[in-house]
Amino acid sequence: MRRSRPAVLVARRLLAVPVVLLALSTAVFLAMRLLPGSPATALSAGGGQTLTAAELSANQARVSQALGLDQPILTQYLRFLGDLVRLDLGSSFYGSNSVLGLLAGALPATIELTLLAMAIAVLLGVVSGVVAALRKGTWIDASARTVATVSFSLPWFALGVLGVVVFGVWLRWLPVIGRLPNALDYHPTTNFVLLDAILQDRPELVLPWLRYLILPATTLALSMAGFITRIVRASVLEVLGDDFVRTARMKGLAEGAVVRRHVLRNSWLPIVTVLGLQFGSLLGGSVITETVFSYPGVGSLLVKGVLQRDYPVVQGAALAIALLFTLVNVAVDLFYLVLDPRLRKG
Amino acid sequence: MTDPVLEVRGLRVEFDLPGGRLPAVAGVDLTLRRGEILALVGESGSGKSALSMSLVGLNRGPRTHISGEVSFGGRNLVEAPESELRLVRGKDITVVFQDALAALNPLHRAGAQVAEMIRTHRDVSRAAAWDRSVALLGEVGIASPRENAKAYPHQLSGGMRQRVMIAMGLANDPAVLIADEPTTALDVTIQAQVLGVLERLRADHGTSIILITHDLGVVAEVADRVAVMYAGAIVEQGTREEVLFAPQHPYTMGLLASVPPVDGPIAARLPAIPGSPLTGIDRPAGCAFAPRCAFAHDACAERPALTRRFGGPGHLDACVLDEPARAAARPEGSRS
Amino acid sequence: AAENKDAAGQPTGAAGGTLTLGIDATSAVIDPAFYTSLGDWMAVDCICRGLTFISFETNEPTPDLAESWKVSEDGLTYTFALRKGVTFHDGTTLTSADVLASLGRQFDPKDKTLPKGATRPLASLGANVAALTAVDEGTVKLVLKKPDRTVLARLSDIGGRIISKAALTKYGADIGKNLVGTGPFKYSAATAGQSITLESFAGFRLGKPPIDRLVLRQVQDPSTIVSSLLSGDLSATQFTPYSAVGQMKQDDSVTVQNTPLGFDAIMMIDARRIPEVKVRKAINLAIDRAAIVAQAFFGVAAEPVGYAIPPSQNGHDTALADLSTHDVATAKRLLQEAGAVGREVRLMAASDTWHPKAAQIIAQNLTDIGLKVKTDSVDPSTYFSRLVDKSDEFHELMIWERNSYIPDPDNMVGSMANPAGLYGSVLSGMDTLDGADTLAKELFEAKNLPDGPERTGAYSKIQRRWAEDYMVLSMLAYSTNLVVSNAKVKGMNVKALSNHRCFMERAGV
Amino acid sequence: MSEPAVLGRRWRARAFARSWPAAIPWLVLAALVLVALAGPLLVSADPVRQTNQTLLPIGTPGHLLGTDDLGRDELARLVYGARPLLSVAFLATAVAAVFGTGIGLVAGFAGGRTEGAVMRFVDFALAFPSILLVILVVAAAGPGTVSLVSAIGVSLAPGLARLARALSAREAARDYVVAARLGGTRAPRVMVREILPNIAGPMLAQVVMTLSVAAGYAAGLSYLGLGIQPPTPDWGYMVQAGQEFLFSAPRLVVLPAALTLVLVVACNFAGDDLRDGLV
Amino acid sequence: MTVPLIRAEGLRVEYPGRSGGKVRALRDVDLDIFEGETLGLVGESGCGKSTLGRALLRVLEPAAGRIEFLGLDITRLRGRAFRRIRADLQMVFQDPFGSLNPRRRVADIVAEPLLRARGATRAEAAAVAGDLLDLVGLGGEAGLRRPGEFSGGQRQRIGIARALASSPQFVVADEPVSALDVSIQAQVVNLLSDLVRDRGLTMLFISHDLGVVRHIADRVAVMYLGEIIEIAARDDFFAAPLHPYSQALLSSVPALRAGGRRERIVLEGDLPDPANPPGGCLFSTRCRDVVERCRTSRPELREIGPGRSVRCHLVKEADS
Ligand SMILES: Nc1ncnc2c1ncn2[C@@H]1O[C@H](COP(=O)(O)OP(=O)(O)OP(=O)(O)O)[C@@H](O)[C@H]1O
Ligand SMILES: Nc1ncnc2c1ncn2[C@@H]1O[C@H](COP(=O)(O)OP(=O)(O)OP(=O)(O)O)[C@@H](O)[C@H]1O
Ligand SMILES: [Mg+2]
Ligand SMILES: [Mg+2]
Repeated sequence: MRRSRPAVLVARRLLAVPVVLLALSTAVFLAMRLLPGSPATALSAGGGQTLTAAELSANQARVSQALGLDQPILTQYLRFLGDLVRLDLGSSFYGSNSVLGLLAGALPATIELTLLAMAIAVLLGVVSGVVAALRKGTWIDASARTVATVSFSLPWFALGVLGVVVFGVWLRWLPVIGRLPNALDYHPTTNFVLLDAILQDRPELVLPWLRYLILPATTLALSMAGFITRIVRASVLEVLGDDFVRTARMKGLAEGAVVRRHVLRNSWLPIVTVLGLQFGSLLGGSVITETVFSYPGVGSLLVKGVLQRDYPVVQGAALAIALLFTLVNVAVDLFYLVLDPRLRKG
Repeated sequence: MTDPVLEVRGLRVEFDLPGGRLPAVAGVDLTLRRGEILALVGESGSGKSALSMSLVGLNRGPRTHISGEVSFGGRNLVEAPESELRLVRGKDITVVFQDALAALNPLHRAGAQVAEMIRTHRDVSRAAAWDRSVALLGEVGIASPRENAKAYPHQLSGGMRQRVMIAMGLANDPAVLIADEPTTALDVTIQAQVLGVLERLRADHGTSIILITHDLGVVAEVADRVAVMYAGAIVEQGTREEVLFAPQHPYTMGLLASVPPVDGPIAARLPAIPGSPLTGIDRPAGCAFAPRCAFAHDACAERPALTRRFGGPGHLDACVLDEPARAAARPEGSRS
Repeated sequence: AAENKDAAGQPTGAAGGTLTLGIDATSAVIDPAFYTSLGDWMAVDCICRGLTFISFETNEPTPDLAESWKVSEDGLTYTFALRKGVTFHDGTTLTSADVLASLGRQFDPKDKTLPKGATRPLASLGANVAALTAVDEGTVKLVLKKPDRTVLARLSDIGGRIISKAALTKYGADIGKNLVGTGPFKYSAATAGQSITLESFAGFRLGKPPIDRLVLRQVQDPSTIVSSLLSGDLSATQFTPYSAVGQMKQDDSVTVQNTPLGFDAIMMIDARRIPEVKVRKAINLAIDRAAIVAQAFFGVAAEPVGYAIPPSQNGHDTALADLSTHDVATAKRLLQEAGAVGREVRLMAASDTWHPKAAQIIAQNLTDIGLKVKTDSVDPSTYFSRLVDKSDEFHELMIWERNSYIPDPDNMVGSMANPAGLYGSVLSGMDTLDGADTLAKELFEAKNLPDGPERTGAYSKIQRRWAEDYMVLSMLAYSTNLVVSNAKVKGMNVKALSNHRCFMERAGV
Repeated sequence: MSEPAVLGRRWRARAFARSWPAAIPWLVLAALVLVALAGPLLVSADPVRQTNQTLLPIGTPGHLLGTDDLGRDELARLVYGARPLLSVAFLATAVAAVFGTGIGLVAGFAGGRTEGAVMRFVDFALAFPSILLVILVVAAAGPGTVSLVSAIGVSLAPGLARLARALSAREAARDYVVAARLGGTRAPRVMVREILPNIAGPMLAQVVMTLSVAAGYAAGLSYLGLGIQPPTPDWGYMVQAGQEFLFSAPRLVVLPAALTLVLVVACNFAGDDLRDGLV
Repeated sequence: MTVPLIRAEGLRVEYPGRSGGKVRALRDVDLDIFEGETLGLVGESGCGKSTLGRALLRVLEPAAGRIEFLGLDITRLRGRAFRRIRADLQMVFQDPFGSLNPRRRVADIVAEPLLRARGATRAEAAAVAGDLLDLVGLGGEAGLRRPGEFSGGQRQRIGIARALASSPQFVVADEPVSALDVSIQAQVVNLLSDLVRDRGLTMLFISHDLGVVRHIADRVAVMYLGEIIEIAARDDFFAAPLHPYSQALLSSVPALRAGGRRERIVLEGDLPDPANPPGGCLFSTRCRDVVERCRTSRPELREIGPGRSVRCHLVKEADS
């Protein structure tokens, strides 16, 4: 791999963000408009009214006009871009909720979910990956690898449904829908519950929040953990074969110190890259998981938007997901700088 | 200069490979004396590294079988448990590896890597260890050691990295320094610098050095004694003068002859040893060099011991040829 | 259960607590003039009440905000006397101005309080309104152009709900986020895609509801609905998948409510694509409705013995049972006569709830009589658009349903048999068939007859002609939205809930 | 996608399935493919024929695995249901392999601007949860084998392109490629004859893993109702349809779900095995 | 003198640098290589030897300068015309492992240039390949095997056979023996020098190893930081190198000589970073004899005797 200077690297990454987002929103814009079914039709017929055909088409025409859907696609697209430049994501066709407002509510929920999932996955994955690598060739290694491969293959929908049935219905240990119990009367400030618990001095929020979060987060985390196990194992094995590990042993360091000081820290580099990339698949998984758990994040916003043909919401949610992903990867690049002096200006 | 620091008897190192067991070191006897530079020469795969790593158990593992005796300070290191060996490694016996860029941890500062070596074996403060490591870097000839101690390995040049490795090797004033091809990756101009450092060390600290190399020129420059390895065994051993300028073994002779010099007469053709070195699992029962030796005969079917034959008192070889045959084997270009 | 009807209010359930209902979706915009989801309209139900009220426990419009009304001889003028001393959630008192503002915005497409894209469900009534005036503070007069006996019923529907004029003035088109009515619950908070939270209103006309809080929570995945009912995360929902009925019945922690069969499961046949009435009849005769009831609805349904009017409504007439029989032999014969054996027919259905299963059964039935069937299952949001697109390639046989939002035969037959209506023209192309136009006149007359045998007879006549002459609508079953509630929940109006109406003023947890 | 593990070394396949545990996934895959190809010859029951003998339990004579809610033979449905999933997964993987390898090969070989542009695009494609785009595309184009295969295939191609680019850039820097150019071999031939065989091993391992992702997507899409249309049996759709009977007849979910899982897991283990076989 | 077989004029090669800038690896090199001679090219690692070799063969596109082959400018030649010329220009590589495609049979590897560049038929190519493999001492049946089954020295022979397949006139041998064992090096050096002599080849022989260069080369060129700093006939050079760097280089070579050790000129410091070279004479940072002028003005490569050029301000005085 060719290495560039870090500042250049990060700058290039950041400069690419708008390009990526533009391309993405164009793709989503087009895909949405290619979908059969029009939001105007759904809105026009709303609520099981007794309509004549003439009334329906009149409604359709009026609604289309109100939503700007009667314009040619190019005009719609240019207007969409113009709004985008002004950071105006428009508002939902269904009611005039501003998309930014919807995202402000949903994004923190998704970030909480994915971060916790990531944390669980990293913990499980790193521990089992390191142990498997250090015990390479033993039954511990073999079983860790098998479990990892199986868990890595589990489809999210199956896992989610299973979790709901087992923990929510059979055992009744955990709540299965939503984000917080209604009785708590939560009025978000930042919509990050943990942060709000501190800001609003409401420690009683934390436990219920965790109880609601743990099942969807674990669902997401499990398949990711399998993946991380594999990566970590491979990475640690690779580092274990590196010459400087032999140097560390030559120094007379105890094995524990060798692993801690030399192996693990060096193994992080490839792991972190992969984690950044995997965050994308985690976001994809959150779309499904949020739907299964009726969890109010960007994923369920997006799915609902697609189902209702609510173009502005879909575009906004897709942008948010892509932005989140890109930023995480920029963060990974920055993290790299911290971790790897070879990338710093030398 | 005569008391032995390290004595190796019947050392065997074998690796389990998919096809069987590879005898990388097939029964080696060797003595390292105080303050001497002993050069271990041989071609790639002849077992030089395997031999030296096994001295301090650095290549121990489930697929490695080490047997024989390495006596150091009254103990047999081959049998010593890992916990005991750890105390020897880095303190009494240290190793300088060939590829310094790979052998240094890319994420740690040069000075910190030297300091870690110190703190592993001595109870000193972080700051003291750092100061000492700066001093050591100065000692091995790194310019402005205070700044360069803060550099990461990738920021140093090849020669400087190799010196960091050497400084690390010296950190605890070891009795034995094993330098595994410390200059092979370096240019001749830089190689000259590093060899200078090694020589000075020996002079200043009285460290015994095992210098592993396949460059006979390097041997000629710095070694006191030389052991020539072929296919896991030592085929000739003696002082530098004896081995380089009065070689007894046909392999040593061939090797010496095949190196074109930078001065003296130019041969029309280089005298070459036919065939190629043994590296596989299958080894002949007798002399390993016999298949390439123009003078091999029936007696070579048995493995010759390494003993004194026609050389000086300490000049040993493992060849059954008689004196005239050896004389005939000596190629024209050979300097004697 | 003994249910409290006392206006003074002795709640039967324990006081306090939160009731959580599962809903299909919410966009957090709660406005009678703007349809976004069934769930949002359930919130309108709770917040706003209209001049009249139909509880679905009976089908008669009863006085609500109008204490009484007078209808003129010619059936054109309705004079409503408003109830006195009814307070809105914002503290204002109900007057005729509120009524004029609330209904007026539905009639006038240019009204400033309408959100973008509002469809005004009362608009079609508005087309028939000559004048809406306030006689005085407490009296409102509505003058129609043509008589319409269903006005009282339609005013009880969502579109007719009364909003505080003060609030309308204050919030304008944002009223959907600040709805103020006179209902038992007042708006508290709503988050799009998540939930709507309502607080009980102490000043409710019939007394403070027993529960403190009503939460309408969006739950979309069928298996999540089932599991959250079982886990108690949901108190009740009418969106329970039919397939869960057996399991729910076995579980003591939940109650499967026995609700009236109020919706029609139907299959529209496009006469433009299948022009021979014999073929359309053969298709109708081929359908094994018993299998659909058992396998698509898991028994939560009945065979459609009264054609399009379900048993829960006035006008249900079992004499029409022969219009929905299963007769394979005749079907085959008709097909043969029409020379249509082996013809390919296309069938489409939405991909949710009972639709795909019914489609598979019908496909099998039609195969059995000698047709070749191609099916397409379509995601629900696309489905409606394809239904109203008469050029769609699968626009031959379409599985669909109709809920009785207003329990009047006009709401079912009146809308579906009207050749100019959506069903009659766009969906089935019945308007292209000879003599169909006269159905409109017959429907108008039947609509304006007083309830009773005569009206029933009129509707039966219309339906027989509709089915026998045209057969563009094949009835599949009567069913209901399956209401399941937590065993602790008492006092809900489950009949209303099964029709997506949400009257929770007597519910307790 | 643990590129690091593959990238570091040069590959030589020591063959695959070198031990009996390693042979299991291959046997399983072979068995599944066999069932998909020849299964219909083995079962006599009609997988779409509805009867009124609904929800018969496992072990009923004549219906080894019972019947489903519409009285159709479950064994027959499972056997026939293998084909849509496998064919979509295999075809989509083939599409992804051809495009991904092709694009990556050219990018890695050409280097410079071409490479930069291609990789920018690939990064962009990877920057978005692909399952979502697949859902959008399939929803827009309508379900069907062609749209499924192309949507899944195209969405999986970038991942393979990345690996192919990295591998081929590494190979392109090797001297044998320079030698081929010096010998007058033209670029396309160099790519196909010199580089491709040298990246084929790691690519193949990744392709087998990709097969598992494709199978997961295909099953997921038909689970969402965007796959093969009923009544044609299909495992993903069977899971979704059977979910209604999770409590009363769990086999209707468990059997197709387990088979899907077995397929996906087998692909992953097989890919692992291939990768381990590279030296 | 006659027209050189290969002439480079002002040849410049730049690589993309780490921070977006350019690293100049070849600084306007002028070089003539005459028919039938072997030119040895020496210098420290990273000084640009391989770059020069590859640029001459147009494996690398130069940023400036021109390359002539028998007087014909081939710098911008493309397509069919270039492919024909290319067959005359071949290379032997350093890495015996990376330079042979492990997936192809040896016979195919050797035959490929004949098929592609010379348009031979399969049969012809196969015959020639067999002969070549014989010639390099492997035997024709070796063609049926793949490179993985050969040792390093044997592979290098295959590489040589391939380079000779298209009967080139000019061969660049880029450190062809440095990856080989000492005892094998001699075999390969012998093979190469025999072939060059027998076939009248012209060769650019790149090496670190001054001993090998002395053995095989007719003339020697020394590079430093992308420049040629000295060119001389072999015997002149080894008898008395003129450039201070050449002197240090030669004296650093550890020699197998009995008795005491040689006087070494130990150079301080390392090769400067090509991305920011020093001003003036590029060697001025490490030169023992440096004077003020060296730091400010850059010396030219001056012809100071027949066939002998040096790039140093001080040489005139030092020489005579
Ligand atoms: N860990 C190991 N596992 C298996 N085989 C090994 C291992 N280490 C070394 N060998 C083999 O043992 C033999 C001797 O290797 P060794 O590294 O000692 O050679 P060397 O003389 O140091 O060669 P070089 O000059 O290339 O460093 C070689 O054939 C090598 O392939
Ligand atoms: N592909 C490349 N990209 C960037 N820089 C390069 C590249 N190849 C070589 N360089 C740089 O160009 C300079 C000259 O390299 P070159 O390989 O020609 O040196 P060399 O004399 O052949 O060295 P060696 O003796 O190590 O083979 C070096 O500084 C090197 O780092
Ligand atoms: Mg070694
Ligand atoms: Mg080079």
